Amino acid sequence: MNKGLVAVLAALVVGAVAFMLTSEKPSEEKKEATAPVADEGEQITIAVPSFLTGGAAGPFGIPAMNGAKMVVDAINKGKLPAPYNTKGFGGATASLIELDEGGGATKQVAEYRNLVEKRNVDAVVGYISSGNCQALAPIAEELKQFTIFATCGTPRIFEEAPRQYVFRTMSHATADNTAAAMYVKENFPGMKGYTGIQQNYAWGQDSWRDFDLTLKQIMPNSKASDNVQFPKIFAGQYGSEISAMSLDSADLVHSSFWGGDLEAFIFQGAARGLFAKKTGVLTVGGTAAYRLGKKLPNGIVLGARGPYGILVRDRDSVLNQWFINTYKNLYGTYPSGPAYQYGQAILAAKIAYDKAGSDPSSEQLAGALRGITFESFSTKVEMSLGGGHQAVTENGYGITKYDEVNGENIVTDVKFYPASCIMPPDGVGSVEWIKGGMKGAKC
Amino acid sequence: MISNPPILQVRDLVKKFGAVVAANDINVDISKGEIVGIIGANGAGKTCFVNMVTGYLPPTAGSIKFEGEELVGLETRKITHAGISRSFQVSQVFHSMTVGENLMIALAIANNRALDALSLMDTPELRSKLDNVLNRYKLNAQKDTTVSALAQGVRKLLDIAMAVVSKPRILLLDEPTSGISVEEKFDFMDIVMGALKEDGVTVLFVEHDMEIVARYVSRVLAFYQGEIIADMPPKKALADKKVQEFVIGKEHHKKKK
Amino acid sequence: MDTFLTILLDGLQFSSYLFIVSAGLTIIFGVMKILNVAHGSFYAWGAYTAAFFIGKFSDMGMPDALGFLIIIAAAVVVGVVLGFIIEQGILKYMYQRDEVLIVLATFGLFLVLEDIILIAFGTDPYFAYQPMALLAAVEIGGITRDVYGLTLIGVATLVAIGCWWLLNKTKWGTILKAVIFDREMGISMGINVPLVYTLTFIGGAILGGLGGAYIAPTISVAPGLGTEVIVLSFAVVVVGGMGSIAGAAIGSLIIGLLRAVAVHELPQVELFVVFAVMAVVLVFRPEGLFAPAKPRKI
Amino acid sequence: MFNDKTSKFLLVAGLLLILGGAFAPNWIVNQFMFGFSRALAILGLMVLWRTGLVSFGHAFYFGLGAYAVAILDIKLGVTDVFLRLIAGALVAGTAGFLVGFIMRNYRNIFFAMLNTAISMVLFGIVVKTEALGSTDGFAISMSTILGVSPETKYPLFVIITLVGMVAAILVNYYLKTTFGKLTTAIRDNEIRVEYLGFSVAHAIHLKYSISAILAGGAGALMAMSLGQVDPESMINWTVSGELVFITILSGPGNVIAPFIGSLVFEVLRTYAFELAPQAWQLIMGATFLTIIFFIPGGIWSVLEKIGGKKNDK
Repeated sequence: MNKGLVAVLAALVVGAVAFMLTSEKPSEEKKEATAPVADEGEQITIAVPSFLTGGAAGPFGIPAMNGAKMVVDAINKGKLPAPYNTKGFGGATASLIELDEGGGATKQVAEYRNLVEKRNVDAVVGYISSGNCQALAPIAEELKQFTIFATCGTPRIFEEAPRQYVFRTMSHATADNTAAAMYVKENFPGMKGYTGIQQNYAWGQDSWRDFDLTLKQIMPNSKASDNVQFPKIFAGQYGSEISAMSLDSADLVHSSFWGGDLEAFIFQGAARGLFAKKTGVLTVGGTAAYRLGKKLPNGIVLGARGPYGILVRDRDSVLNQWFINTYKNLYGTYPSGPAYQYGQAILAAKIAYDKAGSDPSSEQLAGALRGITFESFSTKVEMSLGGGHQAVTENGYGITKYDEVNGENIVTDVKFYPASCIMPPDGVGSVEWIKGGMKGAKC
Repeated sequence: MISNPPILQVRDLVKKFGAVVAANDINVDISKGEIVGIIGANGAGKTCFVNMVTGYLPPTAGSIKFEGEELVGLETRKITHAGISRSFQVSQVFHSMTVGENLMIALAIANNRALDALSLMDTPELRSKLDNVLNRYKLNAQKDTTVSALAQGVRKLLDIAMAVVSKPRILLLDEPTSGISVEEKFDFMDIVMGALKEDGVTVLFVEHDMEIVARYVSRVLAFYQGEIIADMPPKKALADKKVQEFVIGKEHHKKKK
Repeated sequence: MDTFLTILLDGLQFSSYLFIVSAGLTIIFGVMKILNVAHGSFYAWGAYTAAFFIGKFSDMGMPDALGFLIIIAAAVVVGVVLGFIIEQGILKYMYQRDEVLIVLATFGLFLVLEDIILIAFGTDPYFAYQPMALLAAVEIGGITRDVYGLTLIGVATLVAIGCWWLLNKTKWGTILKAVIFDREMGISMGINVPLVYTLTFIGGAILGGLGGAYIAPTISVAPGLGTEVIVLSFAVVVVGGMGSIAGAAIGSLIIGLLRAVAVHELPQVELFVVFAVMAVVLVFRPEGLFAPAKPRKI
Repeated sequence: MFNDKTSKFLLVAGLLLILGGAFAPNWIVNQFMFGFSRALAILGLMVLWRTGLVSFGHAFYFGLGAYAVAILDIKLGVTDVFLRLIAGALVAGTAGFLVGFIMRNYRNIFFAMLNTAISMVLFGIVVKTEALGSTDGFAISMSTILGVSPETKYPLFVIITLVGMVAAILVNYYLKTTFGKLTTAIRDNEIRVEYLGFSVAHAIHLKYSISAILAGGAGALMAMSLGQVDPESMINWTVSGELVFITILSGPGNVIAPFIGSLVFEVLRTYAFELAPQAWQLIMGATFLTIIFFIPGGIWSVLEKIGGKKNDK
């Protein structure tokens, strides 16, 4: 090959790469070691695992990590609004260890052991993937390590076995799907048939099961499709699945997709007119609302796995407005669900530390958090299930609409369902509760 | 010629590669104890013949009988077990091992074909056998040299020694002197043929060098385009018109590559 | 009837995608005997480059039709640059060594390139929907299809015809075939084998980049998208016969169409299909359906 | 029989490690458990490598071993460490023996790729089957030792170390038998081996089965020490890549090498992950390339150079 040609091409590429590197350096790339506060006070280490690589990093992992960093920083400086305006975690300053959640559950187990036994962290707060949480719960118990799961959703964690050291500060997937079913019943009473597309693992399987079972209870005349799609997680292309759903007689499509898969599905579905013909129900759709802008079709039933993100943008409690404004100042966008969820989990850690006294053991921390009720940024959290280890909160849905005036997505017809309406009482498994006609539900 | 019953009996042997005929109806008997030279120009089908006898190439048609037993269809190693061995034009040895290790493996396999996976290779019994082979092939000095560091001639010697340790009754040598310098070639052949004579092995060897053929062989098979065009004692063969035209003449045109 | 037509189109569309991403892999393997694990990185880099510039140019108010040009440019630039750097900078020094070691080297490269993407482009996904939006949608067989997705079939056909023409109708094809059959023979015939290797690797890289660049407008271009592609294209190549273009085409069609049938009729077995085809081929014809001829040693 | 230098070193080092493990902090014991579990698989890959064969799909056997433990645990409640280990090795060994009939006919890149293909079939099946745990995999209960359930992981560490030690001594012995000596011979020249009267296919089949048994055992031990299996970390092609990486990193020089190599890998990964959570793959990949280019003999060759000709440290 001509050497001159090579030189030109090389120059072009160097130029292009330089252009890319300089023009859009993501702001969160900067490694800001969380404020080494000058006081000589106590120090604790909190490990925060989240997706930093892979398809889930952008829509989920990074906002989550941002939320955690922001709240840790504010707590260290004593800048949270009342009643959380005391400095530190039980007075101690926390440093935060960022950790990648990618690579599969087994790798996470190995890393978790390292965190606890080698790096001697005081608390582990985070995790997005249900697969990881399910794998880590028994390990945390084995190592007797105080751990708060932030976002992962599968109900199995606290229904399979009683836990001593593991907590989850948001409600589990059942709430997402019972609430979605109720919202559908209220807003689309004529719905005749429904189908779905879910990722092929615990999260997708559980989500569909709960949604399907609830609809069978509350809308017995609607019919579930035989061809529910379960593509592999991170598959990225859903052309055939969208065709199959388009041909299906169902008039509603339910999906528990999240992260990059969700965005790819919305794109491909919108281009194929899927959401124009059928009502879309996206239980984790909230993260897409700020990111996709006009590319998010109107009329989609959107959830955020609880009262977070776009669903609560108008709640004007001091805590919520502080969260939204601080986040927007720091990172340039509105906080989405994962940011709230991680922030909430960090807040729970602070509450536990504040209550447990100085230099607490994992037992003391667990004791402090077990069964309490606290006011979080956007909602009230009750640690009432799983022997006081599993939170319940309200859960809500809205319908997407692009606001031409402000050039952003908003949700209309937002409705929240109280926790007692959409979650089983303590000691009752989700499946048996729904199958048994959701006894004791107070709506 | 010796009138023993033939140890090797080749009948109507044909090998075709598509349109190319590498063996065209070959018929030949070899008697026990004969030293046979196979000559012919490049592509005449000599190596192909050796390959078929040793089972490396399946013939298209025909039969090869060794002591009355059909060889066609047998795998190479079965033919080795039966008692036929060969050396190679380009020596086929274990290049990252020493001469001693090469021969040890050959001896171990020859000694114990069922190969007991649990027994150590390095036994006193094999060691004494190894010394014997090293002596006979004058490889003592190179025992601990890695093959890749050996001179061409020594490699060929090793190649032949490895073929012989299984005590074959027929040995096929594929161009034993190729790659060996003119000064060394007779010494080399003296070592090899001397050792083989002791064991009374029937030898067939492919050779380009007519001096070697004239000196060591009792009978010559001249190949041309997959056929045997002459089968006679070496003196007669070298004087033969056809042989001169199709074998030796061609040889002189394209000597050495 | 609608279902049949839809399955056919879905299948062809997915087959086309599979073919484009696996053609480069199989060409490189056929000529150089390298299983290039970094092929997934070419795909990812193609997707990122295309998505990045489509977004940039659209923001600058350029016409969306430019997107198609960007896609081709991205594929060529990624292929030429990455292909050239990797072949000349690393692989060139390894041809004397065990070919399996080369696979390992490409595995190392894959790991490195994956993270360089993260560093260069960040973790936020990119969207490059403009070309897809531009071509809008049509009604076929009772459902809406995006025209962009359908053009994939055309692109794959072009790639297939191009490869066939190159191999069978040009002097280059003759040279390639000689090298594919026997490298030593190629050298003794006076062929400049190092140059053939460089150009082949770049060609394969361009195809890998094209796969990513062309698919970019329909997906969320996010980290990790290369990993999945390796698995799929590898499956195609195994089924079709390693190193055979015709094999890659047939392999893509078999897997693509069967998968489409599965998604529509029996979604539970969708992912099985790919691997079931592979398993069956492995048991009955381990060298693949179209194994290229091999030269004999000795 | 076992009185050579390598065996003696293994014996002493193994016993010292077991003693030391009693006083070491948990995380170090963990690293040794993970490292030594994996080393078992590397031992098998090393035998193949000496034969000139590199399998880019041994996660197939590693995964089978791990999943054998998981399925036994979940379906039958088997928790005994020895039963689990034997089951893992047996399942993988049987599979290896059967697959060996195909593999023994292939060499070089085809051998490497066919192994990948087989492993991917298993990956596809596991990922898609809810009964096999799908993408999530299974948690594995603590292993019991002859009916006793231990308080800590230390007993498991002792067992893993002993198993590794015994396996290394056996493989070392095997390499000195005629069969074992054939490894390099086959790599150097298959044609000669056939002409000597020995079946290369049979020899490769045996080595392949041995490597499968070892990889299965490794998977079983790994599953027990981690307490978790999932397809991504046990069967995916990247796992096969890792195994080969460690094999190259270790070097083929000696049966001790896989143990050192696996430990180095474990530590390297732990620190890469700690230092650069977003770029740890880059560190691993770059290390990999460096080893391939500049240290083709692996860590063992470096140790040999440092220690002169004597192969101990």
